[in-house]
Amino acid sequence: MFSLEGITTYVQDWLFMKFNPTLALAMECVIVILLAISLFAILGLVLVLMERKVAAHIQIRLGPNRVGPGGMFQTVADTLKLIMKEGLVPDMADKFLFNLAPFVVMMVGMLLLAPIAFAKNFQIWDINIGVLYISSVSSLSVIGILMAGWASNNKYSLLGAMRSGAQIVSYELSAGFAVLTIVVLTGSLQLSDIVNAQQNGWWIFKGHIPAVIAFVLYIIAVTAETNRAPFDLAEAESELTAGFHTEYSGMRFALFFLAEYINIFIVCAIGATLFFGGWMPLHIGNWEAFNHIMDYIPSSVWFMGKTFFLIFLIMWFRWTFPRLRVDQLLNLEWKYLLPISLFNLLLVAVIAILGWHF
Amino acid sequence: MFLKEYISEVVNGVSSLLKGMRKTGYYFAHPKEIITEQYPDNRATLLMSDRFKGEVVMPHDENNEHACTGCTACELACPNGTIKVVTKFEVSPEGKKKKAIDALVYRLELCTMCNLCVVACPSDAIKMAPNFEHSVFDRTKLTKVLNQTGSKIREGIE
Amino acid sequence: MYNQTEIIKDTSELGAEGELVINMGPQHPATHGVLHLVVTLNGETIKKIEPHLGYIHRSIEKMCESLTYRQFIYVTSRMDYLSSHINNLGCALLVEKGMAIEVPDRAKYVRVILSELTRIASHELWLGAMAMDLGAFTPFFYAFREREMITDIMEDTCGARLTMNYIVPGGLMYDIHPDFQKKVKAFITQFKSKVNEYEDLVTNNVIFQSRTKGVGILSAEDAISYGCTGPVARASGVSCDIRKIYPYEVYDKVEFEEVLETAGDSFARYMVRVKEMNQSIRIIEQLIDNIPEGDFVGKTKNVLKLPKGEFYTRVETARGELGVFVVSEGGTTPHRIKFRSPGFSNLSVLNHIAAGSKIGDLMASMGTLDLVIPDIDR
Amino acid sequence: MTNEEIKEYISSLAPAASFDETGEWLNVIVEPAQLKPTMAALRTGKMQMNYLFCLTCVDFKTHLTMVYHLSATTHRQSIVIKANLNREQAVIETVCDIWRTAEFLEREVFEMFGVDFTNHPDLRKLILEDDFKGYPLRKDFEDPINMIKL
Repeated sequence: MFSLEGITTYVQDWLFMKFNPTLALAMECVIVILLAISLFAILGLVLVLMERKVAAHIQIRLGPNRVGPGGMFQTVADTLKLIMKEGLVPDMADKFLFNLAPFVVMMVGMLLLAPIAFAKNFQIWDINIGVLYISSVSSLSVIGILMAGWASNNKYSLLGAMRSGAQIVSYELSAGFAVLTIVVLTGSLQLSDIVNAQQNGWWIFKGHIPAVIAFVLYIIAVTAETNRAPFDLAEAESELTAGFHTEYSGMRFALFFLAEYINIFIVCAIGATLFFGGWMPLHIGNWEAFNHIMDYIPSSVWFMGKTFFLIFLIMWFRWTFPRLRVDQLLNLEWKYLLPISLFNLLLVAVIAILGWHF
Repeated sequence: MFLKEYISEVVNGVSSLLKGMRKTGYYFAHPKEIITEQYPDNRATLLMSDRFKGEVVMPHDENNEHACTGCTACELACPNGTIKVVTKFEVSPEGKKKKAIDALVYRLELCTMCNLCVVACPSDAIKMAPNFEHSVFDRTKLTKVLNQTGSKIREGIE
Repeated sequence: MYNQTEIIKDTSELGAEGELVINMGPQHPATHGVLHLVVTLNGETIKKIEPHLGYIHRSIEKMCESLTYRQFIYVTSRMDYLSSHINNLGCALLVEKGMAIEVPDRAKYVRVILSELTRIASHELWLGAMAMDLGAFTPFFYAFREREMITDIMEDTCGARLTMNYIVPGGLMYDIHPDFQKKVKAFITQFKSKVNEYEDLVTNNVIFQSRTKGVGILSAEDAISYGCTGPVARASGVSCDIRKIYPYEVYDKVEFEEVLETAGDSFARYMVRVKEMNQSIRIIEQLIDNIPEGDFVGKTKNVLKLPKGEFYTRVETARGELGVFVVSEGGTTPHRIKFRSPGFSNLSVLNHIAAGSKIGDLMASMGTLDLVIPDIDR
Repeated sequence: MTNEEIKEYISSLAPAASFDETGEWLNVIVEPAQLKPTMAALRTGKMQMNYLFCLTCVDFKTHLTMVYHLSATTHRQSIVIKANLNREQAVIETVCDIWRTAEFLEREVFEMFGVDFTNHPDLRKLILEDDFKGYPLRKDFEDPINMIKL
């Protein structure tokens, strides 16, 4: 059966056969880095195009349709434009921080790629504290945004960055609690364990009510964490023109833009892993025939399908809802999401102890 | 009850959001509702209303004749000085002197398409045409002479 | 490098300790044009808003002093470009009143139908733009789909989509298009079937409601004192519909309700406009089948001369009361003309209703004031 | 109230006022010094004129005339108050503490006609740039660059 698993083992065997172990490991690292960077580039292009197409169809428009068949190369053209644009640095800005900020945001995205299982046995680093690693690293991106807002020497940027700081710090909590419910159900922080625990059914089905509530909370929280509408206060267009990246142009702006989409991809990939079984095909109890048919679909397709479904969901939110106000945003977290997720965690703990889940 | 209110608030809020998502989801799933007009491509089938006020033109018939007597009513009616009528005296074969237009200069860049000149014209010599693609590379090209070269006034129009 | 104190000579512009002065506009996504607001902030809270106008001031009042009574009507289309037809109507009414010109019934009916269509088109655009101010992009396109049908009707009959100039003193410039009634009826059917979309997407949306309810509250006394008119004042419970109080054309023959709300907040202003669209549909439905046959323009002299004196007319535009005040010396051009534009008075209330609220509330308050900048600047 | 009653009432407020009934509404011409008390009495007295719907100035070449259109939301009766000002030294007291809408309208008249409103809280240019010279809506205003004579 075609699978990414075969390719990785083949490459690894070949490298270890030809070279000594240290060199082989170094070469593997280079390959992984190259793959990660190219995945970034491709994901950026695909997701931006997807966003524009989804937005267009929701808004009864056609969307980009000039460059290439069906507008396929529109984002490539946009990228070329952004690369060729002059990157302006405002006068009296803190040049070092100003230049550093987009890279900080970008690096956080790259670090988060490590524990994600893209397919069966296709994972960069199966760390045993995977979930903890994800929640700790993902909150680093706020530093990049604060840096950008402060260094720009622009009042709009500063306001946007401050909003973003308050927002990410608060929503980190309920995202963490939503993830914890799955950890409670699985009993492990390792992502491969979590995926394997969903062999005979995904958590969203097996964990029934608390898992569904956790999933809803998780989607809301990560939408806020990635600064997407209806929580896009950090770059609220009608209020702060472009928020923290008002002063950025050219390639630096492109990095922020790319990082936004990479972050969406990562949070959706994690959501898919936790609630929808990652690369695990859809298995229903003891329907052997059905399960076998599902197994024939490659695990990478399952993973990507689930992730893109969640991405679509988040895009759907963006093009439907108005934006919240800054105090309502914090109200929503502290008065609604946090109590509900605490209660949900209690519920899930009871269920896990009594073994009420399937 | 506080808890009851709290729960109903959450449920109502979420259901109102879902209603909105159902609407946008409907449009996403029904590409037939798309209303985009692909303008430069659909030029051939683009329907402009026949009354659309795009520019002032002077219709000429097949004998290269127009109906303008050079009375300057349009020039007086124009609020912006868009139209300038340059008249000359034509000598008819019988030796009678007759006023006629030399040039009806129309400056498109000043025109606001208010249609007052067309209403003012006593002999219906000018009218509005539905052409709206006016962009040119040189501003001087926007100053047009509406009567064609060698044209003359149609017989019987005073 | 130069230091900051050299650039900013007048430090009073910087605001006091703990204050942040930001210039919102003249190019800003939410000001819908070239409005310049100097906003003094304390964190996220607004302390003071000071509008600076004039970025699109064309001195229409001065221009009109050199235009004849036939010509000056077209300029008014450029004031409040979203209700240009109603502006034109106001000016034509003034000339007709001053010279006692008889207007045929057919022209009156068509003028009113087109006025109401203009009002719906203006409110549709406002609805989309206001939702966009609050961060919802999609309703804009749905609203524009219906608005497009109106502009098509306008294009067929008036020959222009925005700056119509279809009205001349004494009637209409030319007769209505043969398809006019059919198209208007098609629009009414379409509008009625789609109006529930706004309710799903905007009105009932919990985020939208929490963004607008209790935001930018304007009391009835303040609304009158600030000279607010139109939906802004009606949302505070001030009855000020010129169509009801001083009926012009055939508004006294049709049945419609003056929409009044009492809350005076942004949501009330929103609801007034949405309900007003339905009332406009009601007016059109009553008139569209009953357009009398006959002339479309009354008899007028070739050269219009207003007698010496002062004249004032008012019409209800989509934004409120438009007053046209003309001082005539008896010539062919006005001696002095003053447009009492609804937007100017509605803007003056902005500091009053938005001070003390958050930046996000400013968008809701400003959006529901429905500002059209050329109308304010003239 | 009939016009006669209004005349009587205003005469009691401002004895020097003259009246003109040729137009649509009753025109009252008061002395500039008398304007403020008259207006205040019209707002708070038995007339209850709470709605100032138009405030402007007219340049009659010999003098400037301030025109105030007043109405009430209760009885809907409108009157016009006028005050003639000297062109060289146009000074009048503000009414923006009576009707808030006057604040912006008076700022507009200030820059367009050069009328100085005493006691106005914030009399600055609203529409024109700060260093603009001249009063554009006065009849003798000339701007050879931006004004095109046809």
